[in-house]
Amino acid sequence: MERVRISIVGASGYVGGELLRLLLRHPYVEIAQVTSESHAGEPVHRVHPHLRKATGLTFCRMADLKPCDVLFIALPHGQVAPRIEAFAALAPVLVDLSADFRLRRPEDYARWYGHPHPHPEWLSRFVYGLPERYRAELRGARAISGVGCNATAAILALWPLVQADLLDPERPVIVDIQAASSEAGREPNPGSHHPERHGAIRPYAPVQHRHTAEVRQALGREGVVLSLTAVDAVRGVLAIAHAWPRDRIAEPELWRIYRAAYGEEPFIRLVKDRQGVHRLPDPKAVVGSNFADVGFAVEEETGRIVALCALDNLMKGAAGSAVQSLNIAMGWPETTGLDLIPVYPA
Amino acid sequence: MERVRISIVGASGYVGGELLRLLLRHPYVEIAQVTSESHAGEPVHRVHPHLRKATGLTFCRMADLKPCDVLFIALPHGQVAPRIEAFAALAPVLVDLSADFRLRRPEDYARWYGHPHPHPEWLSRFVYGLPERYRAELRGARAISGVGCNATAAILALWPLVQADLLDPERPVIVDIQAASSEAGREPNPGSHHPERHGAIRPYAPVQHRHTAEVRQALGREGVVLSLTAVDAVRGVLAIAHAWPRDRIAEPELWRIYRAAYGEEPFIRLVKDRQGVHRLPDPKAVVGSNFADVGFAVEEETGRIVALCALDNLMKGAAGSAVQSLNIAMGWPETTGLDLIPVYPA
Amino acid sequence: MERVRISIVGASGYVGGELLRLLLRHPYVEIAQVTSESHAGEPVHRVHPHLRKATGLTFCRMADLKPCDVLFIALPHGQVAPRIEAFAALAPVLVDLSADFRLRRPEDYARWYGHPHPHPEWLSRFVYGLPERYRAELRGARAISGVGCNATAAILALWPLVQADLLDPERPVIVDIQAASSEAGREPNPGSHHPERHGAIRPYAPVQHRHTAEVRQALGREGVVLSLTAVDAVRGVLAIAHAWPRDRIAEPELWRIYRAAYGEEPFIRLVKDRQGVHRLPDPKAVVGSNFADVGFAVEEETGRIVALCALDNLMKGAAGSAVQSLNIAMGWPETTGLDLIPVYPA
Amino acid sequence: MERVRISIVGASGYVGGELLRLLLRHPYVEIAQVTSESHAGEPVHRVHPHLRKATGLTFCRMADLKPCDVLFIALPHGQVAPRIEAFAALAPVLVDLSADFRLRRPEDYARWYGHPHPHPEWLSRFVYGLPERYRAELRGARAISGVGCNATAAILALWPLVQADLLDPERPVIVDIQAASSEAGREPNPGSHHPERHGAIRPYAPVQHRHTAEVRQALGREGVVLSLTAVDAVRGVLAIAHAWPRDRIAEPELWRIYRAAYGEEPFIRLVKDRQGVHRLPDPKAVVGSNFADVGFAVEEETGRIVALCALDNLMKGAAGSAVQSLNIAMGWPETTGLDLIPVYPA
Amino acid sequence: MSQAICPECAAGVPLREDVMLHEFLTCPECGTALEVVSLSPLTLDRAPQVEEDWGE
Amino acid sequence: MSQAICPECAAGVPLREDVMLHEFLTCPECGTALEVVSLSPLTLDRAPQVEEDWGE
Ligand SMILES: NC(=O)c1ccc[n+]([C@@H]2O[C@H](COP(=O)([O-])OP(=O)(O)OC[C@H]3O[C@@H](n4cnc5c(N)ncnc54)[C@H](OP(=O)(O)O)[C@@H]3O)[C@@H](O)[C@H]2O)c1
Ligand SMILES: NC(=O)c1ccc[n+]([C@@H]2O[C@H](COP(=O)([O-])OP(=O)(O)OC[C@H]3O[C@@H](n4cnc5c(N)ncnc54)[C@H](OP(=O)(O)O)[C@@H]3O)[C@@H](O)[C@H]2O)c1
Ligand SMILES: NC(=O)c1ccc[n+]([C@@H]2O[C@H](COP(=O)([O-])OP(=O)(O)OC[C@H]3O[C@@H](n4cnc5c(N)ncnc54)[C@H](OP(=O)(O)O)[C@@H]3O)[C@@H](O)[C@H]2O)c1
Ligand SMILES: NC(=O)c1ccc[n+]([C@@H]2O[C@H](COP(=O)([O-])OP(=O)(O)OC[C@H]3O[C@@H](n4cnc5c(N)ncnc54)[C@H](OP(=O)(O)O)[C@@H]3O)[C@@H](O)[C@H]2O)c1
Ligand SMILES: [Zn+2]
Ligand SMILES: [Zn+2]
Repeated sequence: MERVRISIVGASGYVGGELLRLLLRHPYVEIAQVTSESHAGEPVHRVHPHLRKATGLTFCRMADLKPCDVLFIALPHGQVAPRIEAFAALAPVLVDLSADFRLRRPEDYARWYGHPHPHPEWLSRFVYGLPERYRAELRGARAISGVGCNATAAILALWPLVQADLLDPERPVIVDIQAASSEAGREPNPGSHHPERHGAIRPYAPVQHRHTAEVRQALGREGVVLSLTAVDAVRGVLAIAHAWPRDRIAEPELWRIYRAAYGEEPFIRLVKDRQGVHRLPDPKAVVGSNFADVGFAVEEETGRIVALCALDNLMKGAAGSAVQSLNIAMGWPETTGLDLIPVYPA
Repeated sequence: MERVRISIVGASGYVGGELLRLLLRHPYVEIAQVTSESHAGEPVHRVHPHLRKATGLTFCRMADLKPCDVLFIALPHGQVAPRIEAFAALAPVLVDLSADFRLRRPEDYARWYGHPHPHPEWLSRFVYGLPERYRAELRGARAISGVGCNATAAILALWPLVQADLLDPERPVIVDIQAASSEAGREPNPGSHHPERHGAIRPYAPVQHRHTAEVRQALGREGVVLSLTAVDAVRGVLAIAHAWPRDRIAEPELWRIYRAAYGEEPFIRLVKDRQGVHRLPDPKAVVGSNFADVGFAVEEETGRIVALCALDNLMKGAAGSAVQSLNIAMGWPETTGLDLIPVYPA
Repeated sequence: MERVRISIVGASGYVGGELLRLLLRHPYVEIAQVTSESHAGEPVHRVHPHLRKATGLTFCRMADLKPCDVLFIALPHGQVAPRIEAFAALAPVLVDLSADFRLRRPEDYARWYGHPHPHPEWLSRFVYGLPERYRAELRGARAISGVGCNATAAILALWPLVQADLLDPERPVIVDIQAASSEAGREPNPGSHHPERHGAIRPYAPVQHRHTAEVRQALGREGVVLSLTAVDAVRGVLAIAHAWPRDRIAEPELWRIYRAAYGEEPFIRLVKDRQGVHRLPDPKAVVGSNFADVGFAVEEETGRIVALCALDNLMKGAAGSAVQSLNIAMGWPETTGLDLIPVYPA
Repeated sequence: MERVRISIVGASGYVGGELLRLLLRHPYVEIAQVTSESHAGEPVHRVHPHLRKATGLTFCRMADLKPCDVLFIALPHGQVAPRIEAFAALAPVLVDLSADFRLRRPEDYARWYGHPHPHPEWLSRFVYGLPERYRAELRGARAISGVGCNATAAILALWPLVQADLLDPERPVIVDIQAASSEAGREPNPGSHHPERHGAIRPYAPVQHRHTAEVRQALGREGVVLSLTAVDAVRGVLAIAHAWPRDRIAEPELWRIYRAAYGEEPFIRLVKDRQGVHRLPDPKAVVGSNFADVGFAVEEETGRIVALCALDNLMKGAAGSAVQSLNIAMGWPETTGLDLIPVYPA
Repeated sequence: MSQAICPECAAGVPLREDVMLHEFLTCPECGTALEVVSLSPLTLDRAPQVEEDWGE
Repeated sequence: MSQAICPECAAGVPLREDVMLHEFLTCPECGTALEVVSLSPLTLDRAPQVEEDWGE
């Protein structure tokens, strides 16, 4: 079989580096070109020290891109939509990791991003690249949108409860999210400076975070709100969702519901133990892998359900889900190139 | 003025070390004895390396304690109640940092700790040592209970809202808490082992945490629930409380309410900025000090109030509040010995 | 081809977990049994949360071991030598990760470990499992000793200089080593407690570290001394070796020497860049992989050579080198099962 | 007594913030003005969140400085020398924290900084602000240079050995230094970005570091070389100096020598214990204080002396030593305003 | 092989035919330590555990 | 000194008598950058700010 030729735009970023880590080992693809404006002409390993010896590629400019089979785009939010026609001219299959094509409805985009979408006609062509939610739609898809990492953690924690129609529609679901520093990408800023960020427990978006839109869209439910806090880790997202059932529910019943939803999922692990250090999902246990760990607890006194999901923001929260989605779209085995066991402890 | 003679039981622990850091510089007191069963006879600085040169004391056993003016007790939960009569025989003033005398009602203790209190008659003699809530009761108090660190963060975030009777009584308040590792004291365990705890975002008590009892008692409100997560920091607690007002409220009004509640408090700082890295409370900004930083945000779309409090668990969450309470009880200026500026960045 | 059946003794430890991470993906082997005395009967993933879904194995006791093709032993130092005959009775091929069979000469063992070796006759049967140094001896080996992680970093930094006979024999080589916390294994102790170890820069063996013996044996040179410091990382060793050449040497000449030594090595990367963040070896860039990054610098004024090596203590410093050595011993392609790209940033 | 009026130039930086933390509590001084070009007009606590409630000052521009009694200058290296006449016109006493006036001899400056000093005539007017070395010269000084933090750790570790003329003059002293991230100041850069710096053990100046010049000047000895490594901590420097004595020396003799040198020093603690976690100096034990912990070990086999010093780079390595030096210069008790116990654990 | 229901997670726990009363086993789904508390009907309960409490 | 109300936090912001239209100042309570948008009545509004966005 001839290998599918893939180019990556914005390959000097963290998501770009993670795509390279995955695709360089993927048996059905080869990397054609990788772009960076600020490091054009330099070897990839100068920016991605882990990729030394894994690739001899050098970065080129976006302007030097040649046609290819699949184009991955890992540019910052807002940088893709204006260029979408140019990208589409380069490749028949697009995978955009940015937030530009995650929402289906133009009015949602306008509401959460504060300005109208420059190419609203493209919104409905994209499939949201979360296989656990949109696997059927991903088959044969030609435009795949990457996921929001925080959104994915919230969605995967809550989806079984929503799907089973368990939740009280009158009561909002509150999702507290703890996020690691690589979420914000490679560009330094005063808040990412090591002396400032080390040891911080910094609430940075207690209300009205943009990922709320994706979560609501995927869950089909308005009453979900998010609060985000930055903590001292490099990779990882933990979502803690507080939800109220219509009727009291016991834990064994929740086990059944989560098993029904995720029992066949290759990358979801149910974590709920009564012993040991690792009783519930912790992003530390998935670092470097495409796993999302999901768990739950019920508060006997109040009936509150706490649903949890831990994932690696650069993997299940970005590059991993994107490659998984591409595998589905291309008709390859879904786990191809993603058989990575987490690195622990690290 | 003669210095008040203070002994500390359980002085080899983290709270014990913090009490020493404060009391060794306190102008009205002197340290008489410090106990440790496992380090009796050893110099204090072997266990507390920061106290080298600050004191030449050595630990003695509890059995060797002599009468003193004030006895601080920093033993683990459950170790104080059975010995309370013996401690009371040693000193006219007791300050117990453990959880043994925090609840007023014996039935609350039995419910949350799973067994009846061995000395219920003592419960009502203790005052909960949180000056922002019980200053009047602390004046002249002879038995002071230390606070729970997580509880204190939750209480201080919410108290102004409760006091102003702003909250919808029908809707529960959910408090997400992120906690640092020194909370659990000095004793190593599999979960505190550095390779396991480093980089962790570990939900360890998503439902039914014991501190809930203290929070409800102090707020006089049943519908409060807590969820706790361990993060990679040594000192610090952040409480993020999600609350729903009876009626929509705007941020300037909340400013007024928080200012009314805390404007005169020496150790509370309102943190809510629109610029810079430090827009909301972060425990990193209070390390080593007795400050509790309090802030809030209102979600325009939903009306949700997010109330936040950040503190140093060993200071405002333990030793700092205890010394502040003693100052009040003894009639000394409330901030004596507590004029420490946080160490930042650290 | 029938898969080779491997059992692992001491599989609940960190090296045991890393061996599992590698061997569960190794195409020529299958895992037969894994032992743990304290977790016998429990699923492997309770202790190794990353291995959830990667294996359904449960631990058994050492006493329950059955014969197998290859026995990996990952017990603490001192626990293997007394049992060596029993282990040898179980399998024709032994790979011992402990320090018990690293030294060739019984008198070296006695000198550095303070007591005579209980089975000195076995010492010469073992080959030191560092392919970059002993590849020829490893072919067909039936008893392989794992390496010391600190020792490996020192050896790999210095070996090209020694091999090229560049160093002044009169002047000692000083090796400063910074070490991460997983080096000490899974057992908690007061020094590994998170509040104590977080942020520490703790010199713990400034003189006379035991790994010195291995380094001298591998380099064939007496005048090498080590100093070790524990720093705040979970995985990684950095060795900084200060050496003095017989005659002044310039960097281009050193490039030639290091390239001659390591140009063909699959797991050694020469790192010496004049630009960017990653100019010299840093263990952060090899996390989770079997790479050892090697670099150097020459001080023009004094002639001092600084030779550096960074590796992941659980991989190139333990499980990775062991699997690489087994591959050689069995005649398999040397990199089988070791094609892991580091996880970065993490 | 009227308070001495102090202004601080470059007060928005980390050293500036630390000077404020100290001087705001100093009983003999008051702060007149604090400058920042990029935050002029903003409250100090926006940049220094720990100083909220400790001061209501706002930053002004350098151009708005008025005359004062003492001017502290905390600008980056190279920014002070060209302005020295202007600063001298503002205040009769100058304390410059930068590296611009640390070296006595213009030729040393030219050699290590690569260009001639713009105001060589000022070099000899400055006293190097390390009381343990230059106390006599500091009395009455009117121009004080701050110290290099790495240099100070190296000097304090070695000074007793040099002073006692113990070291073999033929053999170079090698100093390995591990440094925390606040050393580099507040300005973010690609290497200080949290995802890059977290968990790093990054050799960044293995040869020819500029601080070498200060170390040699203070020790009066040429053959000293430094190697620097960045580790994952915010505050702290550890120097590990490897030195060779003229004649074998035993540890009790070294105890005598270090005690003779430092027994009366208010801020030096000798740390050398045979038990417990804290046997040798670790910067973690001095965080937030002006202490420098000094220790040593002798390698029996080789005679090598390892001398160690741990300090807080912002305190003993910068602001602390500067205030201590000012105290001496002004004739105040040397420890005024510096009676801070380290914060531990943190 | 017969089955019994895990009281913790409602998974089916496979049991050997010769399983004995008071035998201990581990639920393969949720990892809970279980005890066979009745043979007919085959019933499992959580095995008594030493409480680990490493709270913060 | 006269006062105006901070639109962000409702604090009283002290103003010099000779304060000018479009003058910029900082609320001492909440730190918000403010602009004098009217002199009678004395009215403050949030000053236009370059948006810093360092989101994760
Ligand atoms: N990080 C995560 O956890 C995560 C998770 C899910 C989704 N995402 C999304 O994935 C995308 C990439 O994120 P990232 O974390 O990899 O960001 P990043 O590290 O900042 O990388 C961004 C890339 O885009 C390039 N770039 C930056 N500004 C540009 C501009 N104005 N025009 C053209 N190219 C530009 C950069 O390279 P040069 O400057 O060298 O050209 C770099 O290659 C973002 O849209 C992000 O929202 C990220
Ligand atoms: N850490 C916090 O953030 C925090 C905050 C608020 C309240 N508290 C409360 O403060 C108290 C002390 O906490 P900590 O963090 O300091 O704990 P810690 O570090 O574990 O110290 C406990 C002290 O008690 C002694 N001790 C332990 N077990 C004992 C026993 N069975 N009998 C007698 N003495 C015993 C220990 O010393 P020896 O073993 O040497 O005798 C040690 O001095 C606890 O009740 C805790 O709940 C802690
Ligand atoms: N960690 C490293 O970076 C590294 C690098 C190179 C070499 N090594 C060597 O590799 C070996 C394993 O290291 P590690 O880090 O994996 O240690 P570890 O995490 O402490 O694991 C040790 C294993 O041995 C078992 N064990 C402990 N004490 C025992 C005893 N007295 N009798 C029988 N079994 C016992 C433990 O399990 P149970 O208690 O459950 O039985 C555990 O499975 C050591 O010899 C070490 O020197 C380690
Ligand atoms: N950090 C340490 O551990 C340490 C230890 C010993 C000595 N030192 C020395 O102390 C000095 C300050 O270090 P730091 O760590 O505080 O650095 P910093 O955090 O970068 O602060 C530098 C200060 O200078 C101002 N500044 C920067 N560039 C300027 C320019 N071109 N012209 C005028 N002002 C400028 C900055 O404020 P604005 O940009 O807002 O004006 C800031 O207030 C340096 O010379 C350093 O070498 C530092
Ligand atoms: Zn089960
Ligand atoms: Zn305001």
